[in-house]
Amino acid sequence: MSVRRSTVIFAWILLLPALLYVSVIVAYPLVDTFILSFTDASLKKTTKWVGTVNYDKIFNSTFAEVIVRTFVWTFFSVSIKMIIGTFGAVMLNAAVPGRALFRVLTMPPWIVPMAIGIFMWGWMYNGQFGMISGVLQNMGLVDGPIAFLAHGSTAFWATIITDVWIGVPLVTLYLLASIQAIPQDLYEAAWTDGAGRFYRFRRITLPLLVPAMITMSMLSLIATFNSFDIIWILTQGGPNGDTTTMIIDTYRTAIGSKKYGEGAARAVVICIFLSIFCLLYFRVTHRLASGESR
Amino acid sequence: ADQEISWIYCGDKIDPIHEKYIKEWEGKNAGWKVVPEVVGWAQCQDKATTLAAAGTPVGMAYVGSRTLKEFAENDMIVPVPMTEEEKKSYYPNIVDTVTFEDNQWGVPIAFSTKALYWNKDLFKQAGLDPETPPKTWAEEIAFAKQIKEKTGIAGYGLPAKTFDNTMHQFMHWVYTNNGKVIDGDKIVVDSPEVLAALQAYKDITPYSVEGATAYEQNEIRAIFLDGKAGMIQSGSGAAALLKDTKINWGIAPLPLGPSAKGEGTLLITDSLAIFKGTGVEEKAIEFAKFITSPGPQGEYELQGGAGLTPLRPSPKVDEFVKADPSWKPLIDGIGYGGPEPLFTDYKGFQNAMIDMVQSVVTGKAEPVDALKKAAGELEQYK
Amino acid sequence: MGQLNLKKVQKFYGTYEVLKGVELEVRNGEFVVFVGPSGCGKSTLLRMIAGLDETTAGDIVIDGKRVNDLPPVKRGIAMVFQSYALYPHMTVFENIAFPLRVEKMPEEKLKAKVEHAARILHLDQRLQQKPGMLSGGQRQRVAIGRAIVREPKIFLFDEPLSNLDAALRADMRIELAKLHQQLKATMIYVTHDQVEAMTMADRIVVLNAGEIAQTGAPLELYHKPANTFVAGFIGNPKMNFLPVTCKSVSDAGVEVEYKGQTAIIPVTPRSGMAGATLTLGVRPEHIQVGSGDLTLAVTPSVIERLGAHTVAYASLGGEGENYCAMLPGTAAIRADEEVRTGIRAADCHLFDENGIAFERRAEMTDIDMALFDPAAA
Amino acid sequence: MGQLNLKKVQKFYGTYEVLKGVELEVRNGEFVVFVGPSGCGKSTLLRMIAGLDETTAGDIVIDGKRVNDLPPVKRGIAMVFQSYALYPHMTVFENIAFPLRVEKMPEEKLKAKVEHAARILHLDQRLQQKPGMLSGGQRQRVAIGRAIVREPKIFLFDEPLSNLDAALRADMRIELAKLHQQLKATMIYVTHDQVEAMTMADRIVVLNAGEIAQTGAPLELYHKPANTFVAGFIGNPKMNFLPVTCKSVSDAGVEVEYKGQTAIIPVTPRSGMAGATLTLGVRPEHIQVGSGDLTLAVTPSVIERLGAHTVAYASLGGEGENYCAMLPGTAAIRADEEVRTGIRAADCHLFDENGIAFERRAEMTDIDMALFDPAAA
Amino acid sequence: MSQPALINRYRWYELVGIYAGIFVFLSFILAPFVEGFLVSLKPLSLLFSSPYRFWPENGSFAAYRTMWVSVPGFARYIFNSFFVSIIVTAVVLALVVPAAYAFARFRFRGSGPLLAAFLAVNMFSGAVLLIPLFRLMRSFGVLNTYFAMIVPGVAFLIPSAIWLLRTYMMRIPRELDEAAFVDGASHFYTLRRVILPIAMPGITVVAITTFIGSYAQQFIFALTFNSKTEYMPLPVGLFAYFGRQEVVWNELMAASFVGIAPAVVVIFFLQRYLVSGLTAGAVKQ
Ligand SMILES: Nc1ncnc2c1ncn2[C@@H]1O[C@H](COP(=O)(O)OP(=O)(O)OP(=O)(O)O)[C@@H](O)[C@H]1O
Ligand SMILES: Nc1ncnc2c1ncn2[C@@H]1O[C@H](COP(=O)(O)OP(=O)(O)OP(=O)(O)O)[C@@H](O)[C@H]1O
Ligand SMILES: [Mg+2]
Ligand SMILES: [Mg+2]
Repeated sequence: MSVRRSTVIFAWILLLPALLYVSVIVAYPLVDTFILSFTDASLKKTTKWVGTVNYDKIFNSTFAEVIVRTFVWTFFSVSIKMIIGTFGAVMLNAAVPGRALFRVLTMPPWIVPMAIGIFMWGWMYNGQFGMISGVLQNMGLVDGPIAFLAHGSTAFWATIITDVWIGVPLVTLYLLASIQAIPQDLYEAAWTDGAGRFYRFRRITLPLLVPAMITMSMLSLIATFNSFDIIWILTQGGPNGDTTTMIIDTYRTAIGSKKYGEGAARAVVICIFLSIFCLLYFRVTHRLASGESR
Repeated sequence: ADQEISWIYCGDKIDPIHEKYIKEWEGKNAGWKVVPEVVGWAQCQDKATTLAAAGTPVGMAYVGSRTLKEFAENDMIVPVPMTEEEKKSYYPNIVDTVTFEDNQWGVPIAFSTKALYWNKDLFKQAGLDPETPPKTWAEEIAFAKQIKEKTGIAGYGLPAKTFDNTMHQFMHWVYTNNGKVIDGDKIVVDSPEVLAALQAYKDITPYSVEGATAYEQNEIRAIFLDGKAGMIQSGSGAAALLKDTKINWGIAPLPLGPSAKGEGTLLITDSLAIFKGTGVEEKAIEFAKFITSPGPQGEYELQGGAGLTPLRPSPKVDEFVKADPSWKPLIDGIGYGGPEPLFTDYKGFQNAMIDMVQSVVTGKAEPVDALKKAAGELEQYK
Repeated sequence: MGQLNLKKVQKFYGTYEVLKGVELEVRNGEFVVFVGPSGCGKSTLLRMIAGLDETTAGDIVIDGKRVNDLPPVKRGIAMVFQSYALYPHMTVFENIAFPLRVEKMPEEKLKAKVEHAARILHLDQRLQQKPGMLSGGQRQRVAIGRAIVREPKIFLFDEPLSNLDAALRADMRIELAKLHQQLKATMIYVTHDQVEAMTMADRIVVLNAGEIAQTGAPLELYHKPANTFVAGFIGNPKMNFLPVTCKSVSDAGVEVEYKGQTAIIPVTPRSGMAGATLTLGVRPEHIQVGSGDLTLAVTPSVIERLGAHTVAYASLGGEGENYCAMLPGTAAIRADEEVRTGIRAADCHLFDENGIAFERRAEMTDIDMALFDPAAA
Repeated sequence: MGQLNLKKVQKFYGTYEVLKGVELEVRNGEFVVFVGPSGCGKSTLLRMIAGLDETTAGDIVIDGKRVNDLPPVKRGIAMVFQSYALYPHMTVFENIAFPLRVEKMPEEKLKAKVEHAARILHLDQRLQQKPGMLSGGQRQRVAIGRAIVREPKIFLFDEPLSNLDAALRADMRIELAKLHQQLKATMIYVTHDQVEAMTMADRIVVLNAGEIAQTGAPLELYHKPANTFVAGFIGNPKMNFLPVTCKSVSDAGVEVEYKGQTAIIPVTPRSGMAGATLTLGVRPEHIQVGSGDLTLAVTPSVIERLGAHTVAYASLGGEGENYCAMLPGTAAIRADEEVRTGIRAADCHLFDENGIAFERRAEMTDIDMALFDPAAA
Repeated sequence: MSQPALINRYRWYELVGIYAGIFVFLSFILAPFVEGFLVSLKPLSLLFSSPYRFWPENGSFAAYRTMWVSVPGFARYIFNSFFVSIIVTAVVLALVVPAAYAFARFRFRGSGPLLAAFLAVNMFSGAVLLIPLFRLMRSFGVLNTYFAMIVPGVAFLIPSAIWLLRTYMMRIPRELDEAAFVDGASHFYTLRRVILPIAMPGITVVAITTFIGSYAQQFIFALTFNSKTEYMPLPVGLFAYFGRQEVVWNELMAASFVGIAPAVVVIFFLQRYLVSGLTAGAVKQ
């Protein structure tokens, strides 16, 4: 007993600094936010307890639209990140000359301050002076300039692509590392049986990458759901609110309109959504991971 | 130790003229220090608000005058009453931009108006008289159409990005048609005058730069500078930049709508707001008035290129306009100009206006419906 | 057909020569085992035959065709990996079916084949399980199943049993032997387990530092090792080596002297040997208690009683040479008590200064020569 | 001192009872080996003795003191792990010195101790290397060195040799035995290798499903297994079991019938056995070619020729019972050719319906009884 | 170097395919940088000109010179970023290493939910918590100091660092701890002398990711909690190139490239570590 208890005590001692730190710096504001969500806090000096009024307001008609849009946006962003990340990881895994350099070249989007990366994309999307529109025009593929951020549908995808771009390096690196952890003998066995490169990828690499992809997509899901800067800098949620996600809406309410109470309620809703999502995810992960250990 | 007046100063660095006058004031007021904190334009207003909301207000901050009502109603700033004499020193209507419930809540420090710029080369190419700018919306739309059809280049630059400026640009149209958004406490936006403006937006969009909703004013201006737009409405800054290009350009008062009573423009001012609860309010007011007094202010705003319109008439301004006639339309509009509407939740107001404009520009809604919808929304922000 | 020819096969890693010109011919249907100390190049050679590693020089010929540049599948080989290399995400069925899926075999035919293989390997009940749920032996069989369905000409095994525990290993050994009889395919098998090599092989190839030390039927290597390396490597416990002096050479054999005793070892003599220092080899299991043609009194320091037999370890003189005897049953000897041990001259092996064996003669009649015929074993 | 007492030691993982009340007494200086099938709880028991796993019920007593709640170091034990658990970032010296550093032993004394241990283990030349550069056997010795310097009362080993290859394993076995003689400390050793158990143990503890099946000296287990489990577990190849019928019981032993033949097995008889179905056990190494007290004609399906002996596998009748004989040398038998094999009644074991052995009598005189005395072995 | 194994030998069309794939992939990754770089080369007056020309006329590196003049504090911003990031990394490691070890090794009541709770921290974005955080920072009295950026920065980098390091530590064989335990080492001694050195590659990876997270992405906290120009980090400093009328785009881009150069250099030398450390297999002895 005593050995066991001293172990548990030691574990808590190890955890305590990080735990204390996070509770003070994050948990406290979290609780504060939670309490705030039941008040009419704003710039006013006095705040009143208003019960669930803020929550009632959330579920008006436009917010439902925002929720749906957020899910769609997140879904596409995470999926595309996974697809491009997997593609990149597979390409960078190939034993070809120069791959060390290629790997380094994958990382800049991750290293550059996010705002700068987004500005660069803003340039790219610019209809008059940007690279994409310019190149398309020069190649004669389109007649006039296309302002990608001007139209609801293109802006929606443009913000997604920028989000993908920022998230892809980490996904790629993680998946690359996971690919390299797949035992070489599986490939040799498949090759011996005549499986070609693509077949090996489809039947071995891909399925064995699934657990890593799940982990990564979950981490990426949380980040994407809360992705703020990209949309804010590129479109501020426009045009016509076509890129307004929950976090943008929350920011507008809380920081823009200074309705701290309402904003806090929205933040709490986001957290609840994410928690449900993560729980589901853990379930799925668990099922997929079982019975596959070698 | 010295008592400090903290000042959130928007921009990349302190203007040397301000620096100079801060020194001067500090010299005259022993024991006082003005501590400016430079914050980028994009974040500076939010920062002042956050600090105040969190309970550590700054002494003074550079804010858009449209926020003053919100601050005042929330008891965050102190009034800065002006004497009649002070009021008179400004161009007409300017004091209105900081006035609410018969009190002044800030000291104007920056001012901008807009005028119409046109590209004479494009006019010529399109078979228009390069020396005749449009005087009415109808002409403006017709010219834009002709340019677009004849040259393939956009006739007009309409900015409609999700950005405060989109609301401003639209307000210019409202004010050149004798419209109003709010009258006292009444939302009067759903009027024929405003509807006409919105309809004009809809009409000119096909001849405007593709993707209006992607651009704010500086981006549209850049397109104009590149010769890729026939007309834009812009402030004084454009003139300064145009001088460096090969473009033949002209500047004229903003074209008028059918119900116009005279030239008009939106008067946008930025003010120094004095925050409540710092203990140095008195001295801050004193400093704010000093730094915006005719001397320092005159020096500051007439540097040219900064895009500022002078706040007060003065012989120096007249001289200046004489030397550079392109200033004339910018100053002439002041007389019939209107202030930015003051709302308790001006961001909410701004977003509603932007939504309205965008839904018309993108063809998502008819002007009538968009206007109705906006009018309804605005009720909750006043 | 599954006939394999290795012609002067060489392998370099950088400048390091792992295989130094290996020459080998494997008949169709033969079961050949590669043995040798760790790092001698067994796996490398096998992987070269498979086509997994490149051949630096020399030819690999299968059924008369040079296959150096062909990928594994075109060589008609199948390989069973030491780690099994089962696909953890696929069921047993899919694992076995994998090579057939690659060939795009029609579903029905595929199913029949997989089920046939599963029956042979007693895996019928496991087809829907994943490898993670199987025991070591079952996994092993799945790996073999995957090799079987391809109906390759040549099976390659790299230490397939080394991950299993002793009991399972014994069972699998027998199953593999049966499988070989059933399929009659050529099999090449790498192991460092003596028992596996002796029991399964038609022919054993002993590799030493990248070279073939000897090739032969198991008992041929046991009874007639070509050199000290093979003599020491085959047999457990290891053969005892005694330094002897050659006294004379006659038709009867070579007369050697060890610590004053002489004995005539019945090997084909060579001339000019008198006076040379030779090495006498005798297997521990050929040492008896009592006297023999050579009699050694030793004091065992360690006695290992295994029930079925007793192993005694002693040191011979100061030279640090170890001497080991394996006596049947529960021999009445004790540690630290001197015992007289006898060696029959007929059981002895004799090697020259270079470690090359003299051809043994005397005991040839002892052994049923038919046993050398692998087909009969 | 290193005297260990296990009193009704139990271990539950959740509701699963891994150890079911183990009772054991280990004398100071004794070398005890735990054997048993995989999953029977050997490692668990060892880890409980070490203090790494908690004891659910019962007492662990070392030198008269209950140690259940003491951490390992206070129990005076040292443990050598199967994986060696060497610290990869430390030199051999630091690895061995680790326990002394923990005690904050003065540098000089520490150095002397480590070097002494290194000398014993022939690691003097390796002290500045890191474990990654060592061979398996050397790593093993470092792990032992780390255990030695602490001078524990009891050494615990969990399958320390299982990662080594056969030759190294044989060497290390002998070295460990010597070490035991040198240190005279109590050693408890877990293995599933028969040879290790038989050769190293003063006493073997056979565990089966969390219970002790039998405790005894190696040869005692070999010659007098208490039940079919131990009989089948000890000895390789496994003992053959034949179903027989008890005909009669007399002073000479029990008369049994197997397929018409009868034989009197010299065991202490029990009454009321007549007519019962018993199990006759005979070890493969006790079967001869020719006839015996019982003679069986069998057709071997597989013959394994290992040089030193030949193992034949046959099936007895349709019951699917396997029959295995280990014949000395190169026996003249062939697969698929019938051969007569004889069994001596004196070599036989007899078990009742519950698998409990009858006490063997006849062969007691055969074995040097002194060998049972572990001190003499 | 030896030749690639046969299985990795590519036919010419496969090579073409791979390089084409890498090209497409890297084009996507690098295109914005190309755009940004071209912008940095163009004189401000030519920035906005059509038709689109890939290679700028009159391109020059002038912006790389003038950027230091127009924002004199820029070198200081880079230094601040480095300084803050190094401290943040150090503090994160100091907190995370023990915590990750506890999560990796010990099962105790509440360890699962606690781990989830740590992860949940990332579910709230910092922007939403700004005001309560501000009050907190004020009550600590750390506003307008380096700590104003360090303190919240650390908190939001802890969760993912714990997650990564825990995964790594779970691969260290448990016997190493047990062996030390048997030898009488205290838990703390074991952590310090055994686990820490072995986990070094994993710790390095966490250090790198934390450093980058802090170096490049800390914007909002710096902006809100610090008012002193001399403490501003790089991302905020970059906004100094935003004037009221004009964004000095060419200098902004030039400054961005200059600003990330130190981090790129660091990454370049550590990339091998990064890839292998992320899932490095069991510790080899
Ligand atoms: N990729 C490689 N690069 C360099 N040397 C190698 C490589 N692969 C193997 N070797 C070397 O080649 C030699 C033969 O290796 P191989 O794996 O064939 O030995 P082995 O006989 O299979 O040994 P074991 O019984 O331990 O499996 C070894 O010395 C090894 O170090
Ligand atoms: N942490 C655990 N939780 C639940 N069951 C366990 C745990 N550890 C061991 N067991 C179970 O206890 C039993 C005994 O395990 P133990 O490791 O002692 O076996 P063993 O005799 O050492 O086997 P082996 O020879 O394979 O090492 C096994 O059935 C195992 O599944
Ligand atoms: Mg090998
Ligand atoms: Mg075990």
